[in-house]
Formats: sequence, C-alpha cells, structure tokens
Amino acid sequence: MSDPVLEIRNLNVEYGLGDQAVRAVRDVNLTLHRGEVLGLAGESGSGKSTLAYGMTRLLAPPGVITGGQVLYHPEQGEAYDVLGLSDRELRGFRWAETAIVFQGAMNSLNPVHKISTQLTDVLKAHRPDMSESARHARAREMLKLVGIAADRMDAYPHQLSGGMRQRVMIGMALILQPQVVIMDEPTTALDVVMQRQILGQLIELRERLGFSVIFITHDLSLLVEFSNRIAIMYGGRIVEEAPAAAIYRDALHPYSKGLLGSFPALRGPRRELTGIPGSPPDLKGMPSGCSFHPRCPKAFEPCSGNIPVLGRPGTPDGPSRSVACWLHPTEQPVG
Amino acid sequence: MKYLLQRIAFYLFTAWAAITLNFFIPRMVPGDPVQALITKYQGQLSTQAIDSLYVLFGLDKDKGLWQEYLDYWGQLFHGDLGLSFTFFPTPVSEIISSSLPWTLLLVGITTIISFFLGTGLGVLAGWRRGSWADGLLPVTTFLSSVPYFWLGIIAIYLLTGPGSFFPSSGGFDNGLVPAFDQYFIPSALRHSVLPALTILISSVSGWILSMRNMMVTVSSEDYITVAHAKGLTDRRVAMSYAARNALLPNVSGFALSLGFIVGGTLLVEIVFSYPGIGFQLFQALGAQDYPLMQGIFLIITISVLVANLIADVAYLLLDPRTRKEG
Amino acid sequence: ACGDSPNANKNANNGKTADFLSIGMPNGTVTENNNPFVGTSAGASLGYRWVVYEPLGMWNNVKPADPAKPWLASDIKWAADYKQLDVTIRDNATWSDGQKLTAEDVAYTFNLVKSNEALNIFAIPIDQVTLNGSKVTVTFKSSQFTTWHKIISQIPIVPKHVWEKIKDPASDPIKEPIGSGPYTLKTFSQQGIVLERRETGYWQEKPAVKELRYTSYTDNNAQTTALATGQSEWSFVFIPNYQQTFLAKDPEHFKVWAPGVLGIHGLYINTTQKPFDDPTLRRAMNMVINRTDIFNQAEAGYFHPELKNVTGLPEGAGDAFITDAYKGQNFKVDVEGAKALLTGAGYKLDGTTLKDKTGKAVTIKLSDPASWSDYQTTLEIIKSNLAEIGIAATVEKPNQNVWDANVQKGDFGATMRWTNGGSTPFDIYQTVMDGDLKKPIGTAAQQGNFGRFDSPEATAALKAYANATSDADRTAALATVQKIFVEQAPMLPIGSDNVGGAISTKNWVGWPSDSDPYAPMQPTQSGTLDVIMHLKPANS
Amino acid sequence: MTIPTSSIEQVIPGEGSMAQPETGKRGKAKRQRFRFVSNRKAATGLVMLAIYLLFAIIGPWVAPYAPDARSNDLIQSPSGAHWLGTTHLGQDVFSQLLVGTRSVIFVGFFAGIIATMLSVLIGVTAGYLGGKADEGLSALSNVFLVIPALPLIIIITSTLENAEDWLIALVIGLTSWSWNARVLRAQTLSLRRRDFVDASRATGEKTWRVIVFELMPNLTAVIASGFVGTVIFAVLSEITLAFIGVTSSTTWNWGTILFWAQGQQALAQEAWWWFIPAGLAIALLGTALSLINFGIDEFVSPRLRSAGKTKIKTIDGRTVRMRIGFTPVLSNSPEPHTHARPLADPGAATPVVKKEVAP
Amino acid sequence: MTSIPDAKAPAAEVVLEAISLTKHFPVRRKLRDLFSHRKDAVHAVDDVNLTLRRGQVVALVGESGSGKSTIARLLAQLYPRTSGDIRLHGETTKVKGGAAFRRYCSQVQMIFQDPFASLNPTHTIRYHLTRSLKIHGNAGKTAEDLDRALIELLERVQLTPPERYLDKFPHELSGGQRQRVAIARALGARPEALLADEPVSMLDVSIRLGVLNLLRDLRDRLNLAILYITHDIASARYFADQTMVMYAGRMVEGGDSETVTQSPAHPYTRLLIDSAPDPDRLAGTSDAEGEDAGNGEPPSLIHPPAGCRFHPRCPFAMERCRTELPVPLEIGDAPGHWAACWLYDQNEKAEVAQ
Ligand SMILES: Nc1ncnc2c1ncn2[C@@H]1O[C@H](COP(=O)(O)OP(=O)(O)OP(=O)(O)O)[C@@H](O)[C@H]1O
Ligand SMILES: Nc1ncnc2c1ncn2[C@@H]1O[C@H](COP(=O)(O)OP(=O)(O)OP(=O)(O)O)[C@@H](O)[C@H]1O
Ligand SMILES: [Mg+2]
Ligand SMILES: [Mg+2]
Repeated sequence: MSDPVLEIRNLNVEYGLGDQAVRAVRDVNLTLHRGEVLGLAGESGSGKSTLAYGMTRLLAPPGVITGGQVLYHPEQGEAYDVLGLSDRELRGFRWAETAIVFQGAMNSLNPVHKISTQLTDVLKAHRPDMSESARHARAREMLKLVGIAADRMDAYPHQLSGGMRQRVMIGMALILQPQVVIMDEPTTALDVVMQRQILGQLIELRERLGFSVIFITHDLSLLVEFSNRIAIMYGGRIVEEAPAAAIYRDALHPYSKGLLGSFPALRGPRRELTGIPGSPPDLKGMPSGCSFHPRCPKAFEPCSGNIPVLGRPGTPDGPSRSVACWLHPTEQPVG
Repeated sequence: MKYLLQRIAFYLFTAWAAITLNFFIPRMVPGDPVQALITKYQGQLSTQAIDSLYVLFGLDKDKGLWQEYLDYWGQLFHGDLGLSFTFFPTPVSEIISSSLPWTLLLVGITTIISFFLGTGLGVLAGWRRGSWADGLLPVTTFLSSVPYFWLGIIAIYLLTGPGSFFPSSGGFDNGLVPAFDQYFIPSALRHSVLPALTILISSVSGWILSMRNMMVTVSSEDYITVAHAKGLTDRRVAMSYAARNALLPNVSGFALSLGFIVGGTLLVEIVFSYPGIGFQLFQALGAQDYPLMQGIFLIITISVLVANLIADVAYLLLDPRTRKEG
Repeated sequence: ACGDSPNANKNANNGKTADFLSIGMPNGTVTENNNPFVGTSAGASLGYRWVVYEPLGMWNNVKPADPAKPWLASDIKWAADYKQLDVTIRDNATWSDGQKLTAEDVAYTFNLVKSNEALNIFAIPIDQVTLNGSKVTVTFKSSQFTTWHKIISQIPIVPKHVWEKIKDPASDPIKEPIGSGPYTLKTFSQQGIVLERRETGYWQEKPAVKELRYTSYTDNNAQTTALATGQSEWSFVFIPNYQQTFLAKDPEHFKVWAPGVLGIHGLYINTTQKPFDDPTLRRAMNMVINRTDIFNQAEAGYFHPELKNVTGLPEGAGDAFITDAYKGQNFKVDVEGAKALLTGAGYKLDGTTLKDKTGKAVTIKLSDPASWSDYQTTLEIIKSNLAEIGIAATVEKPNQNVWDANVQKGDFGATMRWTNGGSTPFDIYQTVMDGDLKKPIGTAAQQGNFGRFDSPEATAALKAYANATSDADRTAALATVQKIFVEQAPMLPIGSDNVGGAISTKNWVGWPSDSDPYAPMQPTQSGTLDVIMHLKPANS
Repeated sequence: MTIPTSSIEQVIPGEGSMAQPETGKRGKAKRQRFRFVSNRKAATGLVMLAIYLLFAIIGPWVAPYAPDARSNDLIQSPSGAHWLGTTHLGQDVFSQLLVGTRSVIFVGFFAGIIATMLSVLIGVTAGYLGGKADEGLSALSNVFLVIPALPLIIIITSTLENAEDWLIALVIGLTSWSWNARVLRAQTLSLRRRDFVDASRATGEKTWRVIVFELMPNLTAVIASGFVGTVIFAVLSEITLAFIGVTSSTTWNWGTILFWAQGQQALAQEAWWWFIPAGLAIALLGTALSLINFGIDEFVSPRLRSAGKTKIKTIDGRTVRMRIGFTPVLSNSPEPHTHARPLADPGAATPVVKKEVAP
Repeated sequence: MTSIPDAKAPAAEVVLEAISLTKHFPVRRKLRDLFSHRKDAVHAVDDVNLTLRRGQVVALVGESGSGKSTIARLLAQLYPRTSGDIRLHGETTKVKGGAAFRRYCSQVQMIFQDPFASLNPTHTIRYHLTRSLKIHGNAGKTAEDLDRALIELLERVQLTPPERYLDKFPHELSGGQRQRVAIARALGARPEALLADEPVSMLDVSIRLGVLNLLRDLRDRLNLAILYITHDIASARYFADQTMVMYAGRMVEGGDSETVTQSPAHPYTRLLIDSAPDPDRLAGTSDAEGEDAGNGEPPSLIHPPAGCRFHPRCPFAMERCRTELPVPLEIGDAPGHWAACWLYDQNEKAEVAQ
C-alpha cells in the first residue's frame, strides 16, 4: 500500500461542552493513502460529516475538537498536525492541500456572486501573484475539466442546474490541485443518472490528477462501486475498515452486514433483505460497551460491558482490514 | 420586466386607494378650517372675521363630498394641489416645495447614515460575536426604545444655550436666506447636527440589531463555511460573502424607512422647530387644512411607493436570483 | 464671488453692536404671504404687516378709552353717533416705491374693504366713502362706537396704484409689499423674514433699528428657549414660571410686561343645563373660584392678568368702564358665603355633596382641549374650588376640533374660553350675553353666547350701548349690562388677555412699561410700529 | 413608525433534520415550547414586563397621592414626601407615573391584541387562500402600509369626541396591523407549501380547521413577536399622541406627564424629576419588550440561539471563543479519550473533557 | 366498528384508475407573451394511464421532476386535473372539497415523501390519529372506542407499545417511527387505496426496509391497493408487483417489476438501470459500462421536445422519434410488458433488421 497523506489519530469532536456535550466523533483513527478513494459510510448521525469538517476545523459552533491529531504529509517535507496550525497557516493550508465538496451544492455557492468570481477568489487568496487573466484562464480550464461550457462562467448559481452546480464545486475543489479532496455526500440530491455521471467524471479526474478522495455517503452500494477502501462509522466511531470488495463480500461487523443487507439489489437473484432492527443510538446517552449491541443480532455477554477496540481481525485478509467487534477479537489495535 | 410592470400596476392601485382614503379621512374630523383658525388665535381673531374667512376659503358654497372628490382628482391631474387654508392663499405645492427639501436633507441623510452606520456596526457585531461588539447590544436596545422627542428635548436642554455651538431650534440662523453660499450652508449644517444626532441615536440601533441577526443567520450558511474552507481572508468572507447576503433582507426595510422619512419625523421637527414637512403636516392636522393635509399625504404616499419601487429595483440588482432571464 | 449673495452682509452685522432686532412668534411655520388683510399671512402671523403698512391712527389697547394717536391721518373725527368718520390724511407720507401717499389711497382702501367681503375681516358696514382733497369721509350703516378702533388702527392703508392691478386682492400673496411704513421686506424664508429700514421717504424720523428679523418658532417651547438664550429679543408667548425660565437667565436685561386689555377669559357655563340655569348656583360658584391660584399656577403669575373687579373688567384697561356701583367691589373667595347663599336658595350640602332643589347631586363637566395647558390647569383648580361647595366636577379633554364644535353647539357643561376684545367692554359682554348671538342647542353659535344665556334685558342693553349717541346713555346701558353680568354670572370671569411681551433690553431700550404704557407690547398688534419707533440702542 | 427589526426565519420550533429522536419523559415537549423563557434576554424582559404589569394593576392603589391632587408644594424636587417631586400644581409625579402605567399597558396590549388579530386574520387567510383573495388582501395591507400611521392616528383620534384609552387603542390597533399581516402572509405561504398542510387536507380536514389548527400553532412565535412589536409601537404612539396634546384622555399616562412637563418647560425650570422619569419608564418598557422579542427571535431561529453562547468554558477553566470557520481545538494530544480494554467504567460511556493537556 | 376489517373485496379488483390523466401547471405569463396568444404551462403529467388493483403494489419510478408526485396528488384530488379521468371503483370522480372530498379521502389516502414535514410539529401523535379517525367516522362513540381504535392503529404499524407513542410529538420520534405514524394516519381513514409518494427516500438506510416491509404487510393483510412512488428502481423490484417508468411527464414503460428491471426495454429505463449503483460491477459480475447516454439534461417541461421526449438524449433516436409521439407498444417478452418507444414498432424492427 502506498504512503499515507492524511492520518487522523484519536480525533474527538464534541458539540457543546460540559454535561450538554454531544460526543459526535470518538477516538477516530483513520489513514488516507495517496491516490486512493476512501469511502466513509454509516447511517445518518453517525458522525461522518463531523469527522470530515472536524479534521479541517470547519465545524460551526458549538463544535469543539477535544482531542486528537490530524497529520498531513505533504508531497515534500515533514508531516505536520493540521490542528496545530495558526489561523494564517490554516488558511493557507485549506483548499491548497485539502479541498471539500459540501453536502448541498446549492448552499455551497454564494448566491449573489457569479461562479467566475467564486472560482477566481480562491486563486486570488492563494496565488496572489497570478494575473487576473491567468486566473480566469485557470477557472475556465477547470470548468472545462468538469464538463461545463466556458460561457457559463458568468452565470449565477441559481441559473445552473443541480448537477452543474455540483460540478462547479468539484471544479473549484480541484482548482489548486490539492492532495486531498473530501466529498460529503456529493450526489444525494441528484438522481441516479446524474450521480453516475458526476462520480464517473471524478474517478477519471482522480486517475489523471492523482489526488486522494474521502468520499462520504450512506449509500453503501455506491461506495462499494466507487471506492478503494471503506470505513464504516457507527455512533461516532469507526467500526470497520476494509477494502471495498472485502466489505461487500464479507463484512465482519454485524452493523456493516446489516447495512449491506438493507439495499435491495437491482440485479441478480432477489435476495432476502435483513435490514437493521432498532433505531440509531442517542449520542447523549450512549449504551455502554459496544454502542451497537442493543441492535446487534449477535450480541453476547462482553458486548455490553466493554468497548471493542478497532484492530486487525484474525481472518486471512486480516492485515488489510480492521474491525471493532468482540466477535473478532483484536490481534493488533490500530492507531 | 414583467415583474416590474406588475409591481407598477400594483403601485398604481395602492396609490389610488391611499389617496382616496387620504381624501375622506380628514373630512370625518368635526369642525371646519375657519373654526380651527379662530380657535388657533384664541381671541386674537375676533368672531366677526368668521364670515369673511368662509368667503376667503371658498367654503361658503356647499358642494357635495362626492363632487369635491371628483374635483380633487381633476385638480390632481392638472398637478394642482389647491390652496392651503392655514397659509391662505399660498398654494399647497409651494408649501411642500419649500419644506420638503429640509426634511429630505435632514431626515433623508440621517436615515441613510443611520442605515449605513447601523449596518456596518451590525456586520461587526454579527461577525465578531463574543468580542467588544457584543457590548453594543444592550446599549442600543435601550436607546432604540427611548422616545426620540424626549431625547431631543433633553439634548436641547443640555447642549444648547447662549454661546453653545448647537442652536436650539430652526434650520438655519435667523436673518439668513437659503442660498448655496458660505454663510448659509455652515449655518444649516450646524442647525442639523442635534436633530440628526437624535434621530441617529434612536434609529441606528434598529439597523444594528437586524443586521447583526442577519449576519448571524447568514454566518451559518454553508457557503460561508465553504468560503472559510477556501482559505479566503476573514475580511473577504465577512464582507463579500456574509455581509453581502445579510444585507438583502435589510434592503426592503431600508426602502420602507426611506418612505417614512416624510411622515415619521413629525416630532423631531416639532421639537427642534425644524422647517420640514412633518411639522407642516402637524400644523395642517391641527388647522383642518384639508388641501395641505392631502398634499402632504400625497407626497408621503408617493414617496413610500417610490421607495418601495426603488427597493424592488435594488433587490433586482443586488440579488441575482430575482433577475430572470428573457 | 459671494458679493451677490443675500447673506453677504451677515458678518458685518455680527461684528459691531447689533443694529437689528430679533422678533419671534411661536406660530409655527409661515409661508410667503404679505397680504396685510389676510389673517393667515406671514405678515399677520408675525406682525410685520404693521411695519410695512400703516393704519390711520394708533390705538393703545392698554388705554382703550384714550383717543387714537394720529398716524397716517393727521386728524381723526367721529360723529357723535359714530356713523361718520372724517379723516385728514397727512401730506408727507410716501409709499416705499417713492410715490406719494394721498387721500385717494385711503379712500381706495376703504372701498376695497367695502367691496370685498373676504377682506372685510371686521364685517364693518361701510356705507359711503367720499374723497375731498386730503380729506376722506366714511359713513357707516350703524354706529361704530364699539369698533372705531378697528377702523382707525386695524385697517392697513394700501397703495391704490399697486392694488388696482391685483386681480384678486383677497388671495394675492403680495410677494413684494409696497407700504408706507418705515420698513421694506428684504428677504423671506419660511423660517426668518428680514425687513430693512427705508432710508428715505418715511414721513417721520426714521426708526433706530436698521433691520427687523422675524422668526416664526414652531411652538411656545422653542420660542421660550429662544428668548432665554437671547436669540429672540422680543416676543409674545406664554412662559411658564417666567421668573426662573426667562428672567433669571439675564435678570438685568430680560423683562416681561403683561398689561391687561378689554378681552377676558372665563368659565362659560351652559345655562340651559339644570341646575346651572339657576343664577344663584352660578353666583355661588363664582364666589369660590380662587383667581389668585389660577393666576399664579395656571398663568405663571403674569400671562392672563387676574381679574379683580366683579364686573370682569381688568385693572388698568377696564378702570374707566366700571360702573360706579361696582367700583372697588372685588372678587374674594368666600366659601362660607357661597354655602349660605346656596342653602338659602334651597340647595343642601350633604357632607361633601351638594344636592339641588330636587335632591340630585350637583355635578358638572368641565372641558377644554388637552393641548391648552393653562386652561387645563385652570380647570383643575376650578375643579378643586368647586369641590369645596360640594360640586363634583370632572375635567374632560376633548381634542380641539371636537371641543370647538361642542362649545358652539352648546354641548358642554362649562368651559374655559375667551371673549372678543375691543376698545370698550362691549365685546366682552356681547360674547357672553348677547341674545342675538344665541342659537338653539345643537346649532352652532359661531359668534358668541355659547352658554345660551337668555336675557332680553341684557340684549337690549348691549344694543343700547353700541348705538347710543351720548356718553350718559352709554354709561346707563353699561351699568345694566354689568349688573346682569354680576348678578346672573352667565360666565365666571377669570383673567384678562394681555398685550404685553417678553423682551431683552440688551441691545434696545425704550420699551413700553407700567410707568410708560404708551403702546401695547405685543409684536402682532398694530401698535408694534409705535414701539419700534420708540426703541433706541442700549449703549448710546 | 417603527420598522420591525425581527428577522423571523422559516424555522419551526423543535424541528429540523437535526432533531434527535428523544426518549425523554412526556411533557418535555411542552416545556420546550416555553424554553424561550430560559433565554437570558427573554427572561430579563419578562421580569421587567412583569413589574410593569404589576404596577399597572396595583399602581392606582399603591400610589401615595391622587395623580391630579393639587398641593401647595409647587415644583418641589424629590423628597421623602414626594419621591419624584411635584408639578407646577403640586401634584405628585411619582403617583402620576404609577397611575399612568395602567393606561400605557392597557393601550399597548389592547392595541397589540387588535392588530394581531387583524394581521392574523388577513395575513394568514391571504397566505393560505392565495390567488385573488390573496391579491385583494395584500393590496389592502399595502394600502395601510403606505398611509403613514402616526398622522393617520392623529387624524382619526381627532374625530373622537372623547379619546378614551380603549378608543385610542382601537385606532392604533386598526392602523398598525399591516406590517405583521405581511410577515404572516409570507410565513403562511412558506408553511402552506409544507407537506403537513397537504397531508391534513388529504386526511379530509376542512379549510378553516387547516388554518386554525394546523397553520396557526406553527405561527405562534411569529404572531407573538408581531404582537410584542405592535405593543411597542402602540405604547410609543399613545405617548406621542398625549405628548403633542392631540389626545389626552381623562386618564393619566406617561405621555400626559411629559405633555404637562413640556408645556410647563420642566427642563427649563430645572424640574428634571418631572420630565426624566416618564421617559425612562417608556424606554425601559420598550427595552423589556424588545428583549422579549429577541428571545422569541432566538427561540424561533436556532441559528441565533446557538449564536447566543459564543464563549464556552472548559472543565479546566479556560474560555474558548466559538468562531465560524475555525473550530476551537481544546487539545491535540493523540491519546485516545476512552480506553477500550479497561473495564466497564460507567463514566467512560459519557466521557467529559479531560483535564490534562497534551504531554 | 373499532376493528379494521381485513380484505373487503376479492383481490385484483380495480380500485383506482387514471385514464389519460393530464396536468399542466400554468406558468406566469411574461411580458412578451402578452402579444403572442400562447399560454405557457409546465407539462407535468401528460396522458398517463394507471390502474391500482386491490392487494397489489404498483411502483412508479422515474427521475426527479418527471411528474411522479404530481400524479399522486392528482389521484388524491389535491390538485384539479387538466384533463383525463380518475375513476374510483369505475366511477368518474371529480371532487374539490366538502363532503364529496371527504368521502373520496376515506377511500384514497396519501403518504408523503417526507415524514419530517408531513406531521404537524405542534400536535401530538394522538391528535393526528384522532383527527383521521374522527373525520371519517371511525372513532367510535365513546372515549374508550377512540382509545381502542388508536391503539389498534399504532399496533398495525408496529409501533408498540402504543401508549409510549400516543402522547409524543413528532420531533420526539425517529424518521422511521414518524413515517409509521403517517401511515397509521392514512390507515385511520380505512382506505382502499394508498398513494405512497416516496415513503422511504428521506429515511435512513437502516430503517427504510422496516417501512417497506410494513407497507407490504399491509397490502397483504388489508388487501390495499398501493401506489409506490420512488426513484430507486431497485426498491421497486423488491417491493412492487408492477413497475411503471416515467420520463418527463409521460409513461415510457410498464410491466411486472421483475421484467422491467431485468430486461428493460425503453432506452430511458435502461439508462436508469445502468446508472443505479451496482456493487457487483466492481466484482466484474455485471456487464461492462453502459453507454453514457447520460450527458444531457432532462428536457424542459414548458416546451417539451416534440415526438418522444427522450429523443434528445437517446442513443437510438431515429428521425421518427423526433416528430412522432410513440405509443405504448407490447414488447412480448412477458405479458403486460410495454414501452412507448418506436424501437418496438414492428415496422421499425423490420427496417432495422434490413
Ligand atoms: N450543532 C450541533 N449541535 C449538537 N449536535 C450536533 C450538531 N451537529 C451535529 N450534531 C450531532 O452530531 C452527530 C453527527 O452528525 P453528522 O452531521 O456528523 O452526521 P452524518 O454522519 O454526517 O449524518 P448525515 O448522513 O445525516 O449527514 C449527530 O448525531 C448530530 O445530531
Ligand atoms: N404547483 C406546481 N406549480 C408549477 N409547477 C409544478 C408544481 N408542482 C410540480 N411542478 C412541476 O411539475 C414537474 C413534476 O413535478 P413532480 O413533483 O411531480 O416531480 P417528481 O417526479 O415527484 O420529482 P421528485 O422525484 O423530485 O419528487 C416538475 O417540473 C415541477 O417543477
Ligand atoms: Mg452529513
Ligand atoms: Mg416528488
């Protein structure tokens, strides 16, 4: 496996402080490797977005990062902790090294500015020595890259369709050629045809430009198709992490299995859908032990007592994956 | 374009309705202008003058209300607002044209300053939450609740007097004549400082508060987070992203307040003896001066409507979403 | 570059001792209208019409019985029945455009008033105007004994050659007034009007004040503030607690003079309402009213001079008219007397409640517009005075228009209101008692007798007084009128009008005063010109 | 004319995608509706208003003197006998202030109720019915918006024989509903598009029931804020009317006090006690009402609410300022917060911020 | 009266029928249209035929904006229709309000897409359900009757124990629970047809299935006719007996679900199926990348393309497609499978073959 570009170590994020605090992300360890697409799945409220924004300190109040490190490995030079950067350094780091495509594109674009302005002001901020015309040329180039005619440069966001806006955002994310692109449910608002187009395009661009992607969605079947590795979150923790195919073929964590069993398949034999009983956990009053155990069909006695640690399972493909489940006692904790 | 036409039709209707109301409502008031005039002079004008005044005002002939209404519209279409009673026989249009500029300049400029100042401070308070700017809020809340005539009277008491820079009343020094010269302009400016400050103090907080709230609301929009994620400078995010969007809802409020310039400043003008149109209206009300009242109401109505139209257009310009192609 | 600016001479003025006089009135804004006949004009509202236009003679309101001082007329002669006036016009007066003022102009003016109902603001029944050289003879359809001062001192004489060309003299704003007075209009703005002295051609020695600066303040407060700060040097305005708010600001220079005139304020009682149709009750009420309190608390101790004599005539101006029978008979608060009077007439004081003859509690509604604070204060005081004889009064504060309509229609209990004023007590008593002015309840009585006082005797006496041809007849008639007024108390007189003013002697001296009441000191009276003629620079 | 400053967002209380399924006890939701009381601003405002209300009720009884009772202490400065001094007639200013509270509060609330009822009737109906009815009703409210309220009130009150409080309140109420109607119409328009309205129609509800039982409860906050706004406007209008002497009913209010004080030039007589307290009373009442309105605003718009607290205290006593775009980092130690292996420590399930800082 | 009777009529009876149902939303006229006498409209639904039978689920799939919700609302009589016919038990119905509308409601009920929005946040679950029972006279006479009916409703949608939910407010429930309440409310009217407009698309993956299973269960037990609207064609395969595909306001294909999803006939259906996420694609079990016909935006519904509305995006578009509106054509691979595409016209086939 190639070298890491982003390493998240024991990241903890809370909303609010004190008794009212909601721990939305708990001791998350995750490594993104150069050039890969890392999928992040989990049901709504499991902390996917919080993790993504937390590592770039973009959480809105009352979000607070209460601990952890986010190590960034630049192409050259030493790795550094993103959470330790000063405001100024962080501004420089943002978008140049990690860009984010947000959940809803309509809301990500400033409604009162032309998209050209919004594309070029990134360049203005990060490449102050670039000339006005060069900036525009670059913006035009990016739009072409994502398949939008250059004559839409002067359009306002509301004049573009949802798909086009999403593409503009992707183009904007790539404009500084960052190492990491984080995509938070980039296609949930679009219909399947559009979704496939955009994702296809993104994968193609990644192959050409070589950035790494963290791809967040709750649609596991989409992830399986498009990502290299998948991490599954539940109740603020990563419960399983493995290559996409491995997860699809045999997920180790009962929650991952449940997720997979919730999607009807379009092709192949009509298989029985299992779903996941019960309802998502309340982050304020987490069950003790494994937070999934109240819903887990395979829960047994240790589950309610102790929190399982994310570690390499004892399966044959163990070294390439990890899981946090008492069914698969850990040989070697990660992180 | 169609949007504009629709608005205009709507405005015309509103104008008609408002003018009609303005015609009928004052006439519900008991008594008549001649009596009002006699009463105003409380004995200085003897009752024998009554008959001559009826003749003078042309009230000796009894026309039906309906006929008067029709005549009124007839006059309006000729641009004739009639003759004032209080200032008989000065044409209403003359009274309005001599007092309107004062109001427009004093209150208009103050409203604009207040809007920009308040909006600016509101942007700061909304953006720099938790800093010194928060201290503005309790103070402004209190100030915005102070009746401004009360504030004005206190200001006159405390700040004016012999030798004070601030005059206590009027729009310019006695003995001067409105003209654009080096005597008049400074004098007019000096006279406008206190009334302007009074209006400013009690109106600026409204803008601060609403702008702050809008800033806070807009600040949590996704595109603000995106702007931060893009690594833009704080200034740029605050101004070009947050403030620019937060301003939009305030624009219509601003237009509305522009419309109320004429009608809403009655008391400042009374307290500071400012020669504006609000005070004229007040006098007209007391004297049952229908023609003057109607004329001023007409001006107010038109200015509110025009201000709204301007707001519509401004909105059209400021918010690209309302601009429809084709 | 600024040489042509109308304000260019301002600095020069500020430099040396002021040679201008600042006059203010609290009458709200004015518009450019200098028509001397129109009461709504700026000239009338501020009073400057009397420095541009002049009357035939100067009548001194403070001494109403004195004959008029000849002004444009060098000689004024009334027939004994006051139906004919003969005036001789002085020959050295000129109009400000240089033309000579002649008797023709005077005749023209009288004809103008006669033929224009709108200009005839005193409704004077002019019959004939005949011109004979420098003499003008005017005859009237009725006796002008009670209105002679209006004819002499309140009709501005206008130039024929100018006014002939005016299409509608009643509604012309006379933007460029041409008069015979010592001042001409220099500049007009809605806030300040400047008049400058005519340097040549005035028929007497020109006044010392070079420039008159009139300012119209929006209300009493603004005017008072202007007086207190010295911005205004002369005004006629009600100043609450004038010692402290005005005089104390510059005790050396600030002065107030408020001589009473023949025009009074009092409590009109609706004599059609029971039990107030009973003169005894009214008289009893009259006996408990504390006029001193009212004078001090409501009128700041000066504004409406306290009426002392039971005839309701003010000290000074009224002295000459008080019938012998009432000379020296002054009001005094006499609660016990009132009670006795009432008990004697069949009323019963039941604890703190007065019961009328039918046993009903006596209550009365006092009303006046809310915005007249002195009247309101007066009513409050009257209310507590009446309480002493068990009459429960409530004070209502309808707004001005409603009050107006109600008073005229006779829809009130009692109300503070003024009377007309004039050169004789006639106007006062006529406003209160004239049966000819009486209208049925519900019909607007515009001219007077709002209380619907019904006394044919009084009506006849008033008529006799106005039309009498000898002083003896007049005295007799007036005695009857006063007797009725005192005995029936149709209205309870409280205070008189004043024609004084507030002044500053910082720059100008020579103002009328108690010791030298040569003229009224109210800037809007026609006598204002006489005052200005008397002014001299303070430091000379 | 006051321009309402409240910017009500289209957020329905207790709702939104973030709403967590709660397993709490019953009654919690009810309490939530009154949660805005726990807002500091709203609480302050409510307490202040409560004091005013109290005086409105008991004022005339506790006043030491009758407000128009004359005495011989003319223009006395504050003393033990007259806490706020006396007027030119020797009346007790403090008593006038106390007695005047009732009229002010009555007019404010009565006018507020009338205007609110009208605005609800017109705004909600227009918004819900749409089409021609909407156009007609919108035009009506716009006409009222265009006519300047204060002069109109002055005119109408001057037609009144005796401007009693309820009449003044009626006039103010009848002329000041239009802005709220506009706000409500816009709110209703956006509510109408929400599914639960269609859903209740599809269930077979009658139109009036949809309006009254489905829409209105969701507009409570907006209506309340409009009500408070109108109360402020009505109070200021009443006082202004009394101050300029257009109306001054037989009852006392603070405007009457100011009217007398100004008519007698209280300040020029240096009788500040006559002029200042009434103005302050108005300003403080206005402040109280504005604070309540902020409370409602923040209650309605969660964004403003969360924006309320901008500083948070960590357990070790540090204060961190919340900023958009730069999430505070309390510690960047790579140590895990919860240790998985070690025993079932009940505390581990709900961890708190640890005290130790990065090594 | 308190129990909901199972199965009122034999299966396969037609409950609700739409016959060439059309809905055009008028567009506000622009200035220049004042002169041309044309009235623009959004052709949201054009000429749609649909049959709901007792005990059957019909799925309606299609991309966003293709008019699915509009059909549901037309069938629920929430919108007046432009033309066409809606038949309830074979009888034409056109109701706007009043008692007739309520009668119609009691037989046809609708479930909305968004369980967060379709319950009034200010009312308790009890209120919602009580209203629905009361309006349609199913509340019984006494308070006990009502309570019993409420409990039964909640049990029917598997919200147990019912007492725990009755006095909750919607925001206290999870999405799945809310959707169940919405379904219970619809059931409170004891309808024969249920129009479910994307009942699960707003729900979390893990709870979707529960709701779908519930609907299926209701169909079986109450013999309901269900219209299941979705854009997730895979769930249509799983859940529906019949599947209809819509494109830009028109039906383009229909047939039994398995056939439509496994051997799609219309090029649009094929595109849709190719675009659906398919984990197996990674594993190489699926056939290679489908042609990328996706480039192109959905057509404007104000000026829809002439002929076949899909032709601008269709890789097989022929001259005829541009001008001539395709009629439903039998495919022949399975009974009842049809597509509105000229490719399946016998004549065309012959031509293609040549
Ligand atoms: N401002 C906030 N205040 C309190 N809790 C919050 C806040 N924002 C998010 N949370 C909680 O944090 C948890 C994680 O939220 P997050 O948005 O990261 O979930 P997600 O996995 O992205 O879900 P989705 O798939 O719905 O986007 C949720 O339980 C949520 O309720
Ligand atoms: N009230 C309306 N007025 C005007 N146009 C409408 C209205 N309702 C829907 N439309 C239009 O009709 C078309 C069909 O809308 P509809 O909501 O039925 O689509 P849908 O298939 O349900 O889409 P989705 O999957 O996004 O819910 C869309 O173009 C929409 O813009
Ligand atoms: Mg998320
Ligand atoms: Mg839909």
